[in-house]
Amino acid sequence: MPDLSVRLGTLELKNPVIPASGTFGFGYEMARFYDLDLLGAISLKGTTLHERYGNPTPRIAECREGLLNAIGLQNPGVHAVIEHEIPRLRQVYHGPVIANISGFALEEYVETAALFDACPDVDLLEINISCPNVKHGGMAFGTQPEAAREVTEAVKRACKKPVYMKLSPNVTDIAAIACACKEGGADGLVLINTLLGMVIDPRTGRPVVSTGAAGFSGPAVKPVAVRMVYQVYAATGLPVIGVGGVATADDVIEMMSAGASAVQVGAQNLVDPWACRNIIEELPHKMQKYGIEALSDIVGRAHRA
Amino acid sequence: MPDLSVRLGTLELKNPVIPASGTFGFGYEMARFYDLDLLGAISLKGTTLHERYGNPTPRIAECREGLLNAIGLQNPGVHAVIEHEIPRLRQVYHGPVIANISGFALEEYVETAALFDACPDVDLLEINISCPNVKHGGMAFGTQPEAAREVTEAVKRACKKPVYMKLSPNVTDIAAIACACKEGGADGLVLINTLLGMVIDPRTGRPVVSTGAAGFSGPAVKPVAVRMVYQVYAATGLPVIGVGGVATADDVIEMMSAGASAVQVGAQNLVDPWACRNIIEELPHKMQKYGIEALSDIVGRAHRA
Amino acid sequence: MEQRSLYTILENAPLAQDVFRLRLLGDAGWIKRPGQFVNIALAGKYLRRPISVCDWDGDVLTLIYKVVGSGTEQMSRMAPGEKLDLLTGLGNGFDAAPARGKKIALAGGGVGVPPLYGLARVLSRAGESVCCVLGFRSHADVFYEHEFRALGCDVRIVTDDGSCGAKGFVTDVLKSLDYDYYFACGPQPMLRAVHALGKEGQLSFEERMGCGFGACMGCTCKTLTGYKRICVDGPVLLSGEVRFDA
Amino acid sequence: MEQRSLYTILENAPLAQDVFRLRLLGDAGWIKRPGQFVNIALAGKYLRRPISVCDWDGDVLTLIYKVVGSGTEQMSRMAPGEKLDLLTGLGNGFDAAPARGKKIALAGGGVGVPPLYGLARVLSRAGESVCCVLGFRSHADVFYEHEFRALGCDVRIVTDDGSCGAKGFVTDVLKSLDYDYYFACGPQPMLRAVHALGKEGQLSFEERMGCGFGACMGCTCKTLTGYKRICVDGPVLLSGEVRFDA
Repeated sequence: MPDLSVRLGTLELKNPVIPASGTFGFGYEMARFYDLDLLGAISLKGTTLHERYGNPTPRIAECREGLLNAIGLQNPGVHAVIEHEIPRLRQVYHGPVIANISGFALEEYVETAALFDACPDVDLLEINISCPNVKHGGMAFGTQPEAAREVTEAVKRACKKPVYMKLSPNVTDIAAIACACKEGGADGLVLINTLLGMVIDPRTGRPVVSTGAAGFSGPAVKPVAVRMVYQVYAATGLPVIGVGGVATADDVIEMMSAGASAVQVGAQNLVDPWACRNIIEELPHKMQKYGIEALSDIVGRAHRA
Repeated sequence: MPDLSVRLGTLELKNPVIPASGTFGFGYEMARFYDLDLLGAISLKGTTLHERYGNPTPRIAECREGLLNAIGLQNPGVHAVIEHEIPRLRQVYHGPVIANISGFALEEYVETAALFDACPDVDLLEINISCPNVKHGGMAFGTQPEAAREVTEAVKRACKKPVYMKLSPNVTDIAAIACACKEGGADGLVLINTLLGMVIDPRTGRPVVSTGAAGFSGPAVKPVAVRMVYQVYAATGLPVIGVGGVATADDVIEMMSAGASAVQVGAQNLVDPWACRNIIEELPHKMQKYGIEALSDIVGRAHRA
Repeated sequence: MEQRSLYTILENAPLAQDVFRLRLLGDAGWIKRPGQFVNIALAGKYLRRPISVCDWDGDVLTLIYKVVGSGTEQMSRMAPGEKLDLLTGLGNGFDAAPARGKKIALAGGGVGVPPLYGLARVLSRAGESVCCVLGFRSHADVFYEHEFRALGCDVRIVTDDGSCGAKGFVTDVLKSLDYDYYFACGPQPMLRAVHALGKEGQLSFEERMGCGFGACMGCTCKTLTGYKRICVDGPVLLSGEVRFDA
Repeated sequence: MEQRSLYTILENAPLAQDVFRLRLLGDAGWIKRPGQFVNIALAGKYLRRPISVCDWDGDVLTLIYKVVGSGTEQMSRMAPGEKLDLLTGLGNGFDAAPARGKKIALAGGGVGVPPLYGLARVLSRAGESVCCVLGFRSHADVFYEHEFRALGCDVRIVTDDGSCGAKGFVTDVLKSLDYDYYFACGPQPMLRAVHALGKEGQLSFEERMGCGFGACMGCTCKTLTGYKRICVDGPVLLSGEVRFDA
């Protein structure tokens, strides 16, 4: 039996497949589709200190092999997440939980992260410094190395749990941002968040999504994600959670070969709610076909000649 | 009859459809597929001062709705292009010609551009400061505003013909690069060049293309291209040639709505050699359907409320 | 737990201008209420297309859709015998209970009409008397007038240009009727106008969706009872909770 | 000028392990030489798949392809009656003229064997006597042995494991033959080994292609006579111009 287990630092996952933040709600609504305990971990919907409605609709546009979204961090706020959402998830899911944290100021990041840090049901903190859909909404922190280092440092000081910084691909030099996070003490990195894209309706000549530009994800962006995971793995050596366009077991193997220790599945959950389960079921067959005994062996193998 | 004509500064095109550099050779080989005089203009294969072989093969990888390429600026050098390639093209094509120029140093850009500037068969100079596939191959000029301004200024000083700077999308702030080119005296901008991507073979765990990372284009990248054209149009007001994932007449209308005065078709030529002709034939039908009388009327309409 | 469902096309035929009726063979046992919807996967399209259920009977589902873009255009070219991958069990649907014994009006506009048909059937079978006001752009767009009549409904057709039935808006006819509970489905301006008439009722909304099952928050709207995802908390909202100002 | 060509599948059947023969109805008039190729569009795949022509007769094209990835796997599931969109007229093909009257050897490996069949037919009909060395991995991979024999060729099979014919490499058998002109098609190491034997001949190369018609320079290789695009200046190169060091 092929070994699917992987490690994120000291955290062991039974397999590398994690539904990405924002594509799986707070998890419990997905229990109607399959047994969530199959998953390697779950990354929760992005959470801020206070409740947010997010952006006006339309928030969604379709494009070739992907979609744009401009949800704008709709969430009930960290207190409600800890009091209501996580307990509801725990009724149907018993594996590792990743809290995804956004903020509009350094102090907000720290306060929200500290609350999750104190929540025994949370295993890992994913700090989103890359949300493209809200003004001053994190992406500024993710496009300047110095700002990225500062957020990382401040959150690390306030938290005991592993801190993973989620990076924006909308930058000239992803390795520089990643290295800055490493300097700030990050335990790992998650990449990529969405590319900034736009879809215009040729009929009306107007952007489809209310915000104009919006976050672009789906299989279309995978080559950019794989390239950045490859660069960041080489530049930092930190554990990387690879995300961006993963839809099949082959995609998981590709992303891990580039340097990812685990993989998040995002957009694909929206069009195929069984995507993660199917990938987990397909992985052993692909491993056998390619002669891979343990998935953890292939992390970063694209760097080895 | 709908009016398809557009303007790039003082240069008038009978329609906005231009095969993009690197996807149409030097044009004449495509005459086996259709009458090239249908085209709005032709952008030649990227040319350097000296002959170049380019990168080792494999230079090509497939991905969802697109491909990676790492040709590496294979070309016979500017002298051979002017003496042999352009005369051969002129036997089968009589419309506007765009010379696409790459370099490894400022002086090379200037010397190559000046030679094309003196060639009566060339109408517009497209300065590629964004090739991702060669070391020190232009992309450095396209990711630093100051460097972009310097190249633009130097080429402008040496040339009388319109100078359009071709920009890389692999930057944090495309508007800043575009504004720097404008300050340098650019007559217009061409965007986007390819995104930097990577495809890894899950079987071998190794990158498919010899260079590892390579230039990613095709319909998959269109949302990024449209977003950047939108931003650059707003930031500079310069004429923009929109390129990135255009495959249909609707895509042309979308790109022009974002702010493009003309549009280049790239990857699609490779999988459908009749792509440009088909788009030109489809445009009047779409214009009629959407109530567009003159294509030039819709340039930048996404910015108008 | 829910499984991916494949349906076989029995019929896919034009019903009116750009409007098609799709009859599908497959599981219809998941339907709890009229007004629920399915989300259809199409080859080469990344997102699924949400289409409301018009009617169901045994293992046959009837959907009515309008060709509005390349996805529905592609769907309209599919032939009987071909398979469709549907996500099912989506949406809350209309709750017939609060209307029981009341004077019921159904107000539908364009492709908002189909889910009202399944509702009308449920209400008729329960012995309720139903008046339907169905609005279309023009005569060529009208469909299901006779089908509603066959259920015993009092049917009023309204068209923008008066080429069939009354000329004007759905609300022009609706406000002349004597009703005390309504169900409405149609474009946002129609729903707003119906809501503005002030009676009690239920309104079914449309919104661009990412998933259709509550995961992405792509279709959230503000209501007086909090944020609601049109896909799982809706598409049907109560008149008392709807906000058109938000 | 060249137009897009649709072909109808007449047959798409397994021939050996993971190897299929595809017979297509449509224009074959464009073929000037054996060893030319077509570029096949597949639904959902961005790039076309280049496949060499095995044989042609009237308006029937025969292609033989191996399932090596999801594209060819998808192709293998297509049924007779379905249509394929082909770019045709691609590649230079083998030039039979310089071999006239010589002792000719054909050296093929795996899916490099099919284009040699069309060549063998042309040579046989011209009255040339042809010896073929066909290499495969194992017995289950062997195909077209009898078809080559039926053309009157002297056929030698070689397999890596000796499960059919001789054990070893194509060149192990080739070097024992008396020939003074060769045509070779197969994987790069085989071509290199055949070339190293030093006789005069023609070699057909494979490379990942962007377009197949010379526009993208994706498949360029260095030769003693300059840079050559495998798709239009090849796939067949002369032994005198080939460089394996570049």
